[in-house]
Amino acid sequence: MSLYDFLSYVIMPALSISTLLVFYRFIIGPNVMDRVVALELLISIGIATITVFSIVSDNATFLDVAMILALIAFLGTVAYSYYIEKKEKNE
Amino acid sequence: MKIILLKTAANYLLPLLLLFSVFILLRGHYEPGGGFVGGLIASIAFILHSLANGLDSTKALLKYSPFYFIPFGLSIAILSGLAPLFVGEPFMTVLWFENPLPVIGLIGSALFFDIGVYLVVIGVTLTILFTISESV
Amino acid sequence: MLKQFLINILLTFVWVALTGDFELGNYAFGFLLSYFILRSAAVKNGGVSYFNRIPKIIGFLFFFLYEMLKANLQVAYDVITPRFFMKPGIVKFPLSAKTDLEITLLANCISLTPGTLIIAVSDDRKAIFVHVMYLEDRDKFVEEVKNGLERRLLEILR
Amino acid sequence: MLLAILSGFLIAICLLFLGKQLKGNLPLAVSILPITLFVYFCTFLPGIGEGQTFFQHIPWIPSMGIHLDFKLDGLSLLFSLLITGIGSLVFLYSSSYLKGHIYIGRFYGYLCVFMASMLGVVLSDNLLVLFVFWELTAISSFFLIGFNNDNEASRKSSLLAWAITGGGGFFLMAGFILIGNVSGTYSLQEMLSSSELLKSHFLYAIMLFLIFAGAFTKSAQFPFHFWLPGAMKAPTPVSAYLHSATMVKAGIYLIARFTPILGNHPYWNNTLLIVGGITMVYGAFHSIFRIDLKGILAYSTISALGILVFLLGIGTHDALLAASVFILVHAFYKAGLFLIAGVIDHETGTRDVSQLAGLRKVMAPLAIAGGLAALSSAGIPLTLSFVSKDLIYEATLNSGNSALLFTLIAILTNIFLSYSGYLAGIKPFVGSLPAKFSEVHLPSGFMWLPPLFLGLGGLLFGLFPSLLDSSLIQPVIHAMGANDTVVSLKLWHGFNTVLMLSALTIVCGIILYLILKPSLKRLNAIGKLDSFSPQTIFMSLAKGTKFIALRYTKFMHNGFLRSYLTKIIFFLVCLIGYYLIRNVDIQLYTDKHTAISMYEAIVFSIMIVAIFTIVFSPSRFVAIISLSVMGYCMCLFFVYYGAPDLAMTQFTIDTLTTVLFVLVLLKLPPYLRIKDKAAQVRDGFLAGAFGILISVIALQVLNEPTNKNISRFYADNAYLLGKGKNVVNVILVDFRGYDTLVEITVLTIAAIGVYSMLKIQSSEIE
Amino acid sequence: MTSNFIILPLLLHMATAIVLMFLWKRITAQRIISVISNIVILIVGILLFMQTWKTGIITMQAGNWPAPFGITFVADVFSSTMVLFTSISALAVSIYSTVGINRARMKYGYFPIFHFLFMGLNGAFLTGDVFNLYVWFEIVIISSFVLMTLGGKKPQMESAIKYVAMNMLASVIFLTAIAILYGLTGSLNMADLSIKIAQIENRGLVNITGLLFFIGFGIKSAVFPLYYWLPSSYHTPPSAIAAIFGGLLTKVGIYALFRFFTLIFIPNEFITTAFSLIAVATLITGALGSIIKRDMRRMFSYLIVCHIGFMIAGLGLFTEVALAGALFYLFHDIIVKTNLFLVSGIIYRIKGTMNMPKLGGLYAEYPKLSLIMAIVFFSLVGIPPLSGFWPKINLFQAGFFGGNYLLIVAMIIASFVTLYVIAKMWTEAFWKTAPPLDPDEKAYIDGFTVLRPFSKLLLVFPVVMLMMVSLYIGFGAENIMVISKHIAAQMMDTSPYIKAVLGNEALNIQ
Amino acid sequence: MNDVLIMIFSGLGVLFILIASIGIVRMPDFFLRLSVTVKATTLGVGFILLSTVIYFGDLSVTTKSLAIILFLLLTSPVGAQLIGRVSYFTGTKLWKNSVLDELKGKYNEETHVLGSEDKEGD
Amino acid sequence: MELLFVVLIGVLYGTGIYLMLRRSMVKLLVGLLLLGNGANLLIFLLGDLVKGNPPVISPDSSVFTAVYADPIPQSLILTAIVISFGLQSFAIILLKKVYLATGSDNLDDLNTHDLDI
Ligand code: NA
Ligand code: NA
Repeated sequence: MSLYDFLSYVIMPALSISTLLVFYRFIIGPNVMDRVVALELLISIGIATITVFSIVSDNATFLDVAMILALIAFLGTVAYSYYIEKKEKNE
Repeated sequence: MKIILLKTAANYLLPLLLLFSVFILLRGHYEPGGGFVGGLIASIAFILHSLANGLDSTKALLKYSPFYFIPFGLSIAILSGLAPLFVGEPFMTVLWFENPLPVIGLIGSALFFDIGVYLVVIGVTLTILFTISESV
Repeated sequence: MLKQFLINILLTFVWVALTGDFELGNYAFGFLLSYFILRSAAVKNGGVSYFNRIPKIIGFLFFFLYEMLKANLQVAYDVITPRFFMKPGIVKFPLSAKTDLEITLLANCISLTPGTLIIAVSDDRKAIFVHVMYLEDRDKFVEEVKNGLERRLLEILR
Repeated sequence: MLLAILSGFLIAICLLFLGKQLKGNLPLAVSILPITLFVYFCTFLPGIGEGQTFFQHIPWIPSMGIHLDFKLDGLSLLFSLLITGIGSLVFLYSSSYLKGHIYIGRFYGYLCVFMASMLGVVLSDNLLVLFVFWELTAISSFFLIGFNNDNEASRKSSLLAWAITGGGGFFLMAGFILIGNVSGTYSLQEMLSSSELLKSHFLYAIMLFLIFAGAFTKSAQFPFHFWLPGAMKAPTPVSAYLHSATMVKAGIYLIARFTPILGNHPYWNNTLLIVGGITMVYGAFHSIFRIDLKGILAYSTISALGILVFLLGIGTHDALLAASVFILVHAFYKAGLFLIAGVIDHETGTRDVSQLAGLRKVMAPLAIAGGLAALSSAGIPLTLSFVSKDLIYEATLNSGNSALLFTLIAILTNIFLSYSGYLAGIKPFVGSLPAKFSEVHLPSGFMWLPPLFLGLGGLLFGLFPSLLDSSLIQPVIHAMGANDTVVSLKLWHGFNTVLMLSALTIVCGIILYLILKPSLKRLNAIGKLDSFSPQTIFMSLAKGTKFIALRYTKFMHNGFLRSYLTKIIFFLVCLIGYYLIRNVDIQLYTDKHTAISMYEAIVFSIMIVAIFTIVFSPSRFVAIISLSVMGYCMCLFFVYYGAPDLAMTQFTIDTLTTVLFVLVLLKLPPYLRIKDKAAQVRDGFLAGAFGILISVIALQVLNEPTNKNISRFYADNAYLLGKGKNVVNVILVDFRGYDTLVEITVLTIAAIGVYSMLKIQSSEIE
Repeated sequence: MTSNFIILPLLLHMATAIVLMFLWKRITAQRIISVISNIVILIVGILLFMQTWKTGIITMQAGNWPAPFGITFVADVFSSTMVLFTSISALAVSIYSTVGINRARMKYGYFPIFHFLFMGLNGAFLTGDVFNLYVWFEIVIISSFVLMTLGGKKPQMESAIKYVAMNMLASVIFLTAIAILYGLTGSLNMADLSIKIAQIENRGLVNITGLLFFIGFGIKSAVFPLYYWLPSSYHTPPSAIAAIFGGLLTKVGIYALFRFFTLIFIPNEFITTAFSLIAVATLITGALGSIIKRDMRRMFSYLIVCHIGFMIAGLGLFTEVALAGALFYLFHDIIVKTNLFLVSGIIYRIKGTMNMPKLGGLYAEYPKLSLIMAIVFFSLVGIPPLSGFWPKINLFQAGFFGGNYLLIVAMIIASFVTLYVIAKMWTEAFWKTAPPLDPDEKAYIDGFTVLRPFSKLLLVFPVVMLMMVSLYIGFGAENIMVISKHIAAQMMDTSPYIKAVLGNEALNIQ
Repeated sequence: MNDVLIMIFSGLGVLFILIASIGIVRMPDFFLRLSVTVKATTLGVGFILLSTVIYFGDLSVTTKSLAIILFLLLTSPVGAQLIGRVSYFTGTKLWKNSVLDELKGKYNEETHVLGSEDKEGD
Repeated sequence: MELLFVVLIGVLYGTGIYLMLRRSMVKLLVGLLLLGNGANLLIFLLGDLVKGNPPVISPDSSVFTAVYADPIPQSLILTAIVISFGLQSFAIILLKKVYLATGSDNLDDLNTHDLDI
C-alpha cells in the first residue's frame, strides 16, 4: 500500500467519517453551545483534512490555508461566546 | 469580556498575528496571500484584542483612528498606479526595481499597491467593527 | 526592556523560520519588522531569561506530552466502550500562579490534559474552576495538579 | 418670415422676465408689434394675388430633415392677416381691458408667444416645425386660460384645454411622422407630389385618424368640443383672439392644408362631413340655451368650426370657397361679439344675457358694433356674411347625393346661429335699461373701437366683396388644391334657391329670437343632457383611468418587498425558462467531469444539510452558525480544487461576517417565524424553479468548450512579465489591478457608510 | 495627450474623494474642493469628448497589458458623451449641494461619497471589460446605498432596505451572467467577447446569457417589471441626492444595456420583441403610477420609470434611427431629471412640503424662478422645441417603420400622461393659492427667502445651468442628434470598436 | 521509512480525531463533550501536522506546521474555557452522575463578577 | 464532481431566493449571502474544475509544468467576495438601524410609505 493510497483510502475517509459524526452533533445540538463546540471541532478536522490533502496532492501551498484556519477560527469562538454571554435569553 | 485567559492570549496573539499578516502580505506575489488576506488577518488581530481588552485599549494602542488608514492606503494604492505615468506608461503599469531585495524579492509598484490594499482593508474592517462595537 | 528585546529576537526567529530564508538580510528585516510590530502593539508581558530554563522547559514538555497521551488513552477507552466510567465534577482549584501569563499557561495545560477542563477563572484571580471527568477524590486531585503541573510550570516561568 | 415669428418670442421673453417693470403705456407700445406685422403681411397681398408663393429656407436640424422652411401662399396669408389683424385689435383692446392689472406684462408676454406661434403654424412648410408651433399655441393657450390662476375653475379649464389639445397634439405628431415616413419628406410643398402615394398607402386610414385627432381636438370638434366653453375662463380678449378667431382655426388650417395632400378620398370626406355635421348642429343647438354671453359665443364658435370642417368635408370647389370666406367672416363677427361681451362684462360686471338690456342708451357706439356683428352672424344682406352664407348653401346644394340632407343641416345650424348672434349682439342693447346699469358708461376707445372696426370691416367687405376675391380668396382655395377656377365674389346673385334659403334663415332666426327668451330654466333643462354628454363620458373615462391606475399601482407596488422580489424572480424564471426550453437542446454529458471522491461527497452533503438548516432553523443563532459551516465547506471545496487564496479569503471573511452578525444581532427582536403554509409552498416552488433553472443553465454551459487563451496567457507570463508566481495575486495586483483598486474603494465606501449611519444623530438632520 | 487621459475623469474623482476623506468634517474646505474638482472634471470631460469626436475611439490598456489580457478602457463617442453629461450633472449637483445639503450630512462624508459615486459612474462608462463593469456598478450601488441612508431618518431607512435588497439581487444576477459568459468564452473583454460570442454555435445559451444580463441591468434601469425599488426609494433622500439618483443611476443601467446589446449580444427577434413589450409595459406602468401620486417627488419617480420606457423602446426597435432617438433621450433625460429633483428641492425649501394639494402660490411668490422651473418641466414633457421632443420623433419614425404600433400607442399615452401630470402639478403647486394651514399645524417658514443672496445663487445657479443645457439640447438638437446618430451608427457597426481595442488583426481572424 | 512514519503519525492523528468525534456524539453532557474534543483534536491535528513535516522535509513547512500546533495549543483551551464559562453561566446543567459542583453560587448575576468564594450577603 | 457542484449551486440559488421571500430582515440578508455564495461557486465551476493544482508556479520553475486551475475565476471570485463583504457589512448595519427605527424584524412593517400617494 503506497502512502498515497493509505492517505486517500484510509485517512481521508476516516476524517470524513469524523466530520460526519461531528456534524451530526452539530445538527442535533441540543443547545447552541453544543453547536459552537461542534463547529470548532469541525474546523480542527478541516485543518487536519487540508493538511492531509496537501500531502495527497503533493502541494505544500495548502498548508497556508490550514494555518489561516487555525489562526482565525479562534475569533469565531470568541465571538460566539461573546454573543451568548451578552444575549442571554433573547431567542 | 474581561476574561484573563482571553486577555492574555489576545495580547500574545496580537504581535504574532500582525507578523503573520505582514508575512502573508509580502509573499502574496509568490504564494497564496496578498494584501487582502494580510489586511484581514491584521484586523482580526486587533478585533481579538478589542474583544478581550475592551475597545478603548485597542484604540489607545492604535494611536490613530483606523479611519485614516483608509485614505492613506488608498493614496498609496493610487500613487503606485500613478508612478508609471511619469515614465510614460499607462496607469497601473507595474514598474520593477532592477535588483531584487532579500526576503521580499523584486520590488515593484505592485507591492506598494498591495500595501495600499492591506492598509485599506485594515482601516475598513476596523472602522466598521469599532463603530458597531461602540454603538451596540 | 530586556524582555521586550527577547521577544523581539524570538519573533525574528519566527519570521526567519516562517519565510525559510536564512540570509542576513532576512534576519535584519525580521528584526526590524518585529521591532516595529512590538512598538506599535506595545505588548506588556513578562519575559524570561531563557537559557537556564531550557532544560526545564524540555523536561516539562515531555512530562506534559506523557500526561496528555496517558489521559487521552483513558478517555479514548471510555469513549469507545459502551459503558461510561466517568465521575465528573467541577473543582475549585486555588491558584499559586499570579501573573496573567502564569495563569493562562497553567490553565491551558490543565485544559489540554484530557479529563480536565478549565471552565472559569475567578475574577479575583485566586482560583480556577476545573471540570474533571474522573473525580475520585477532590483533594487528591488538587494536590496532584499543585505538585505536578503547577509546580513544574512555575519553575519554568519564575 | 422667421424674423416675424421670432420677434414675437423675443418680446415675449422680455415681457415675461421683466413683466413687473412694465407699466403705463408699454402695452400700447407692444401693440406696435402686431400692427407692424399686419402691415408687413399686407405687403404680400399683391404678390400672392398674382399667384406667387414666397419661400424661406433656414436649416435647423438637417440630420432629421427638419428645416425652418416657411411658405407664404394664399392660405397662409389669409391666416397671417387674421392673426396679426385681429391680434392688433386685441392687443389694443387689452391695454384698456386689463389696465392696471399687476400681471399685464405677463399677459402680453403670453399673447406675443401665442401670436408668434400661430404665425409659425400657418407659415411653416415643414411638418415638424409646424408641430413645434402647434404645441406652443397650446401652451400659450394654457397660460392664458389660466391667467386668473387663483380661480379654481380657471385652473381646471386651462388644464382640461391643454390636456385635450395637447393629447391630440401627440396623435398629430405621430401622424406627421407617419406621413413623413411614407412620403420621405416633412416638407408640405414636396409632399404635394406624394399625394397619390399617401392615399394608396395601407396606413392611410391611420394617417387620417392621427391628423384628425390633432385637428379635431384643436378645433373643438364633437366630441372633443367641451374644452372650448371652459376656455372662456380666459380674459375675454383672449377668448376673442384664441378661442374664436385664430387658434381654434389652426385645426381648420391643418385640414385645409392637407386637403390637396390627403383629401379627396372617401375616408377623408366622410369623416369630415360626419364630424363637422354633428359639431355644427350640436354647437348651434347648445348655443341657444346659454345665458352667459361668452357661453353663447363659445357654442356658436363650436358650431362655426363644425361648419368649416363640414365644408372642407364636402370638398368641392364651392365648398372650399365657402369655407375660405367663412373663415374670414367668422373671425370678423365672432371676434367682434367677444370684444363686445368683454366690454359689457367689464362695465356692468355681468355676462348674464337674461339680465342685460338697454345698454345702447349708455354705450351707443358699442351697440352699433353689436348690431353689425349680430347681423353679420345672421347673414343679413350687405354684410360679408351674407356672401358667405350664400356660398355655403351653394356648396351644400351642389354636393351631390346628400345635398338635401346637407342643406337642411346647414339651414338648421344657421337659424340657431342667427338666434345666438342676435342674443349676443342685440339683446343686451335693446329694451329698457335696468336701473342697476344706469351708472354704466362707455369705456376708453381702445375697447369699443376694435369691435366697431370689425363690424364696419364686415360691412365694407360685404359691400365690396371683390376686394377680396382675386387678391386673397382665390389664392386660398388654390392652396387647397382647387387651382383651376377663377373666383369672383358677388353680393348679389339674383333670385335663386340660395337667396330663398338665406331669407328663410334670417326670418326663422328672428322668429326664434322673438319667441325664445334666455332664461336659467332653459339652461338647466339642457343641463340635464350633461349626464351623457361627451364631457361626462370623458370625465368618467378619466376617473376610470385614475381608478385603474390606483389599483394597478397598488397591485404592482404594494409595499411588500417579498412581493416585489417574487415578481422579479417570476419574471426571470418565465422569460429565461421559456427561452431555455424553446431554444436550448438540454443535454447531459458527464464524460468530461471529474470524479467524485468520498470526502468531497461528504463535504457536499454536509453543506446541503447546513444550507437547509440555515433556511429552516427556528433559531437565528443556529442559522448563523450554520452559515459558518457552509462557508467552511466552501472553503474546503476551494482547497480541493486548487484555490488556496480563495479558501483563505472566504474563511477570513466568513469569520468577520460572523463577528458582525453577532455584534449586530445582539439587540434584535426575536427571530421572525411566521407560519404561512400557502406562501411557503408558493415561494418554495418559485425558488425551486429558480434554482433548477440556474443549475440547468450551468450544466449546459459546462457542455460547451471554454477558450482558455487568456488564462493561459496569464499563466505563461505571470512570472516572466508579472514577476510573481501566484498567478491569482498577479492578476489581482497587475493584470487586473483595476478591479482591485475599485474593490478597495467599495470597501472604503462601505466603511464610510457604516460609520456615518451609526454615528450621525438624527437630531442633526433638519 | 496620452491615452491615460481616458481615465482622468474617474481618477480625478477618486483623488478628490481621498483628499476629502482626509478633510473629514472640514466642510467648508470640502465644499470648495468638490466644486473646483467638478469644474476640472467637466473640462476634462469636454476635452475627452472633443478628442473622441475628432479622432475616433481612444483606448487605454491598463497596466500596459494588451487587450484582451488586461483591462481595457475605451472612450468612444458614446462613453465620452455619457461622461460629459454626467460631469455636467455632477457640477450642478455639487454646487447645489453646498447649500442644499444639510451640514450634518456633509460632516459624515457626503462629499467623498458623492465623488466616489461619480467615479463609479465614469468608470462604468469608460471600461471595456465586463467584470470591471461589474466592479464599477458595485461602486455605484454602494455609494448610492450610503447616500440613501445618510441621515438615518426612518423613511430613508425603510426604503433603503428595499433599495439595497433589490440592487444586491441585481448584482447577483449580473455576476451570474458573468459566470456564464466566462464559462462560454473564457474572456471578459467586451471587444473580444463581441467576436467570441458571435462564433458560438449554441445561440440559445448565448441569448440566455444576454437575457440574464438584461435582468441584471434591467433592475438597475428600473424597467417593468423590475422597477419596484425606484418608487420605493427616490422620494426619501434629500433633493441633491435624489437628483443624482434620478438623473444618473438608472441611466448607467441603460448605458450597460445599450453597450451589451449592441456590442456583445446582438438581439434576435425574440429579444427585440421582448424589449418592445417591456418598453410598452414600462411606459404604461410609469404613466399610471404618476397619475395617482400627489407627492411631487413620488410622481417624478414614476415619471422616471415611465421615461425609461422610451429608451428601452430604442432597443426594442433596434434600428439606427431608433437607437439614435433613444440615445438622444438618454442624454436629455440625464440633464432634465437631475434638474427636476433640484427644482423639487428648492420647492421643498420654500414650502416645506412636496405634497401638491398643500403646495401653492409659487408662481405669485417667485415668478421668475417659476418660469425657469416651467422650462425644466416642459423640457421633461417634451414640449417642442425643448429637449424631450426630438428623440420621440426618431422613436415614432422607427416605430412606424417597424410596424410596432403598440409601442407607438404606449409612447403617445406616456407622453400624454407626462403632459397631464406636469400641467396638473403646475396648476396645483404654482398657480393655486396656497391652502390655509390646519389650525394645529405649525406654520412653515420659507427656507429659501431667509438665505443669504449668495446661498440663493448657489441653489438657483445649478438649476439655471442645467436648464441652459437642456435648452441647448432642444434648440441645438442638430448637434445632439448628429452625435446620437454617430453613436448609433457605431453601435450598428462594431468593427471600429473591436479594431480600436484589439487591433486590426482581430477582425481578420473573424 | 519516511512513508511508514507518516502513516503511523497520520494514523495516530486520525485515531484521536475519530475518538474525539465519537466522544462528541456519545458524551452525555455538554462539559464532557467539550472536554473530550478540545485536547483530542489538538493532539490529533498535531500528529497529522507532524506527518506533513516529515513528508515535505522543508523548513518553511516545518515552521508552518509548528506554528499551527503552537496556535492550537494556545487558543483551543482558551476557547474551550470561554465556551465552558458561558455555558455554565447561561444555565447548562451538569450530567446527572456528576459528583461535585464547586462553581455553584459563585457568580453574581447582577455585577457579572465571578468570585473565588461564595457570594456574600445571600 | 461537476454534478454535485451544479446541485449545490441550484440549492444555493433556490434557498437564497426562498429566504429573501420570507418576512424577516435577517433572513433577507442571509438569503442574499447564500445567493452571493452561489454566484461565486458558479464562477468557480464554469471556469472548469481542476483538482489539487493551484495556479501557483512551483518555486523552482518559472512556468507551469503541470495542469493548473484557471486563475481568472479565482481572482474574480476573490474580488466578488470582498465586494460582497463590503455590501454585506453595510447591509447588516442597515438592518440594525432599521430595527432601531422601526423596532421590528418584520419586513411587512416597512411598507408604510410605499402606498402613500
Ligand atoms: Na466547459
Ligand atoms: Na466552461
